[in-house]
Amino acid sequence: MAQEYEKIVKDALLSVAPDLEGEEIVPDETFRDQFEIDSIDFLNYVIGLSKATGLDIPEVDYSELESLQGAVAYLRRRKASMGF
Amino acid sequence: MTARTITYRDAVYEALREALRGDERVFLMGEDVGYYGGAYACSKGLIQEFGEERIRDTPLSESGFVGAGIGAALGGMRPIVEIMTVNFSLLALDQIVNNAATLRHMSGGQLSVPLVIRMATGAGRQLAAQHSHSLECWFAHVPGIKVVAPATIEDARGMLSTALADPDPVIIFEHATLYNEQGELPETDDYAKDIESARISRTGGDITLITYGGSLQKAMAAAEDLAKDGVDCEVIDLRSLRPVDDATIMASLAKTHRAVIVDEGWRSVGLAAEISARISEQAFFDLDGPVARVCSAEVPIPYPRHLEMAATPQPDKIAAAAREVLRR
Amino acid sequence: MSEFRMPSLGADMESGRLVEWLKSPGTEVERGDIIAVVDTQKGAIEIEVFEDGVLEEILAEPGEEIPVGRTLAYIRAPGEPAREQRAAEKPKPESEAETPHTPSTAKPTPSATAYPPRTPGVHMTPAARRLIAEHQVDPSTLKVGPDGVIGLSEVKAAIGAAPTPLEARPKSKARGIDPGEMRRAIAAAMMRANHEIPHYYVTLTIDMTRMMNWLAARNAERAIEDRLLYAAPLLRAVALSFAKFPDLNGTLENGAFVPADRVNIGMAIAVRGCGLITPAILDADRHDIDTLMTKLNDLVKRARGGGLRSSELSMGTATLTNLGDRTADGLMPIIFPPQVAIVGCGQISERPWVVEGEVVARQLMEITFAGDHRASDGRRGAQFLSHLASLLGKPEGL
Amino acid sequence: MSADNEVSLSRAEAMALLGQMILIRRFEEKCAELYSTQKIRGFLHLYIGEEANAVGVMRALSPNDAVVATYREHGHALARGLPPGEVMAEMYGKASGSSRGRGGSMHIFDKKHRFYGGNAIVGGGLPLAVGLALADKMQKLNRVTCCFFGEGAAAEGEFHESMNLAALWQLPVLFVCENNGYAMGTGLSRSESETSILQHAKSYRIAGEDVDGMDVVAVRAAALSAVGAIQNGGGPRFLENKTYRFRAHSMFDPDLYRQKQEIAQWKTRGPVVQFSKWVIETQLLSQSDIDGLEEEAARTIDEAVRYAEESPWEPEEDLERDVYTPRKVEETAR
Repeated sequence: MAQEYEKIVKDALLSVAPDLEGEEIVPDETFRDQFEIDSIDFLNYVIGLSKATGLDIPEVDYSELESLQGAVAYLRRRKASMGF
Repeated sequence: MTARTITYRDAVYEALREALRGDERVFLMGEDVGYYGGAYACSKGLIQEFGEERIRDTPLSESGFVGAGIGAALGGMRPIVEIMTVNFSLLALDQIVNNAATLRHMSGGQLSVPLVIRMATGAGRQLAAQHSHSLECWFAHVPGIKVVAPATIEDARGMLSTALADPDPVIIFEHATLYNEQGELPETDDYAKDIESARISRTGGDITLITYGGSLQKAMAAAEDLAKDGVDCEVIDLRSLRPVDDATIMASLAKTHRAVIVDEGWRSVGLAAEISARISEQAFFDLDGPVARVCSAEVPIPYPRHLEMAATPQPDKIAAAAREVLRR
Repeated sequence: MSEFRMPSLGADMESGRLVEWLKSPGTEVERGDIIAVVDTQKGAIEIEVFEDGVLEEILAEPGEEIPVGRTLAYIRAPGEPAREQRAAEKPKPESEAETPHTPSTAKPTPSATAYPPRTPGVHMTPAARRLIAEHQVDPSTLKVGPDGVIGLSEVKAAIGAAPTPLEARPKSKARGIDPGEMRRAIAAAMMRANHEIPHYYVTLTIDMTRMMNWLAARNAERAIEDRLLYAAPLLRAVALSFAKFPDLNGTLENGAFVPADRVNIGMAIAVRGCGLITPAILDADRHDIDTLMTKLNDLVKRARGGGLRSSELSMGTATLTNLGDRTADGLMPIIFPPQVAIVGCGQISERPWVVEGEVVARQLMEITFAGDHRASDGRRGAQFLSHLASLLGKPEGL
Repeated sequence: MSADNEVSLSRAEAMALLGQMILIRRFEEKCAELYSTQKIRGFLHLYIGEEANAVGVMRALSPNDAVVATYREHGHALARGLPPGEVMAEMYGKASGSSRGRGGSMHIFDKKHRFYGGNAIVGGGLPLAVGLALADKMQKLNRVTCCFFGEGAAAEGEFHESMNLAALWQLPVLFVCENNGYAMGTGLSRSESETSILQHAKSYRIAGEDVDGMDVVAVRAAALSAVGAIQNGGGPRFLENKTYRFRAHSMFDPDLYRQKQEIAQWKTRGPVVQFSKWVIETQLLSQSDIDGLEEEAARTIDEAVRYAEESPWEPEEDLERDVYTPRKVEETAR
């Protein structure tokens, strides 16, 4: 199941920054530190996650989605609370 | 608005007739303009209407009767002198350059020469070198005279009255191949046309074709040909060869960045060279390529048709030059 | 049987009107006889026949306008039997009669502008040089055309402007922009601007707390794709301020300030790995915040995808550069020539701030206004910032 | 053609005079036909009716004398001995024409025959003739330059300037004015205050005489005496040959300015008609001689047309050849 969430996060990120194709992502480091993602990119990334998972993600949760590890953990938690 | 289909020759005739009826001081003078009706039949019927006094056949004395025309203008008349073709004007160059163009300035502004000279010009009828010259640039070089080239029916009809109203000498060049051309002349009560500005005959954005007189239709044909492969030409009809309407030219260059000048005169020291120099002075930073010139080959125009065509600007050469400037 | 055709009677005669026949069918004719009269522009001309025989049949009627070369009548040679039945005669096409067997001029004409080859090396056209300067493109980064020339098409390809219909669409890279090229182009432009423009700087720290709370409340009621970033209201406030200060919104052209009649705000957008490009949002003062958000989003995508329009790149009247959150507090921006002003915003961060005499934590943003001293002075820049601050202070008013 | 003309004419001379006039007449008639079928283009000015002048004067000139003519110069070229085939090819514009096809009907040149061409500018040839004669005088070459022109030229400044120079410097030039009464569409009385062109010449102290331009024997006699006078250093001479063109000024001229009877009346005194009658009356020649000359002329002209038809066009690549003399002098291949 973790792989599935990881793919969703990577896909959302690539849709915003296609040039990151094939880049190594350090799981516990924020995307902004690794890849110069700015606020507009981040917003579109979050929108991508929301569309892919059907979850509505409030602004206050944004900070949890800033790294691969954090985002996967968040998705697993939200899905679990929905009885998946 | 109604319009009539008439020939270029009819337009010239109507302009002459209107001028003669409108002002007693106006009279027409030249070789065979009277009983013969004009070498190109532009004044046929005028002598029957206005009589020998105002439609004056002259002996073959170009220097003589052009000089006399200048004198009559000084004396208060408004002569229209017809030199059969620019080829014979060489015999009257002294009178035109040293008298007509110079008297006002040289007399400290006292004397005025309100004279109009009309001449046929250009090649295209296999008349060989001595009868096929295009020497408009010789006259456009001289300060003190205005030089115009009516390329359309409207201009052939409308330029004469403006020229006659001008206190200074005006030379009107009518390309010999245009007389038979037919076209629409919109009905109006005032046909007068300005004689100092150029006209955009075709708007376009990719390249500007600049030309005048007998070459206008060739440039338009080249533009149609180029349109087939997506090149959108702007065609400028200079109409006035002195003064030159720089503003219209430079505005077009600012848009298209590329220019081809079509001039039936010879390339060296010609009118196209003058226009090209003005463009490099005023629109240099707009240029995306050298200004091209399509002129007559540097040869006396030969008699055989295929050599005359080879020697003079043609639509295919204009299109080829445009493609070169467009780097395509 | 020989055909008698409308003769060419002059160098520019294309046709003639038959006035009358002077011989009737069946009568004898001799070489040199006048057979008919034709009217031309010059008047009526008698036309002669050039062989002996009998005028067999007349094809044209008086009054008809007949092109040169068309058959008018048949002449039966003496002693030739009369033809009972005559095949329908197709009139000979004029063109063939008009220019008998002159050689075709199909040979390729020598190049109309045949000049000796250019001096070797790369040649850049004047129009190309001007576009490069306007868009701060580094010339050394440009690709040279196959003919050794860098022209408008080459420059337009490099700055990603919509190519004019003429140029073949340039082979687009993944994102259409060569990062190395852009880096060098920006460096060259910045160097020139910094060197030539006498900058002055004024800074102001602005309390953005009310703005951020207002945004959070808005976003809470909105679906995720409609949520706003503070960049949108910030852009609107900056645009409205430039509208209020026309002497700061325009360009410097050969030493004289020319005020712009529109407010087009150039947005500094980072293109990963390449650096900054500043396409403008046109008439930014006339759009509401939601529209500006959509335009911003679209602009960022196109800037990175190489799809910017040349108008966007050349029509900016002033520029806004926003570092964004978790970056730095403040910056000293460089003006983009030929503009005369730029607004630089640092990150929004929580810092101590005095409100009604007490020190409290507030979300603060440091804004720096850089102006061209040839067009305005520090005092004017400071007035601009205080007006901007008042707008940002009342987000609901934007 | 006064009957008591005691000039004795050899049979050979009569054959030559009549033969050339007939050749020119038929050649010009053929040209009119070829023009109507567009084989000949541009302008075409025919010499029909004026043949006696070229034929008569040329008899008095020697091969190394020079001839300058006008755009109505086909007859002069043929009378001067230029090959009919080359003249016709030039009318077609073919590369084998007298001027490589570049000049056409109005510009026939042939250096071998010192035929310095037609000239389309009225009066344009006169100063050239004066110059050729000046060169002969300065190089002490006993040669004559003969300059043909129409009475229309007398209105041009170049006519008066040339007359004066020739007289002032006593140059060996024979001026032959072919006065056919009309300068293009304008009759002489409407273009000249003094309609006697000889009178103009006399005002420059140039000796000369009026000649009946329809009488080839009279023209020949006047030319012989004028050339003789020039050759023994008598300075320039002037002949005003009263003549008439039976055709319009050029092919595209409705000829409305001349009365039909006037034309008909002159035709009765046509040079060919008149001389033919005289040689028969004086039994110098027989009708079969005349028929023979007609057949020979017809053969020559058919041959000339065939030569012109089969001659090549000048290739476009040669367009700019001969604008300047080539650096290394190589014979420009005919």
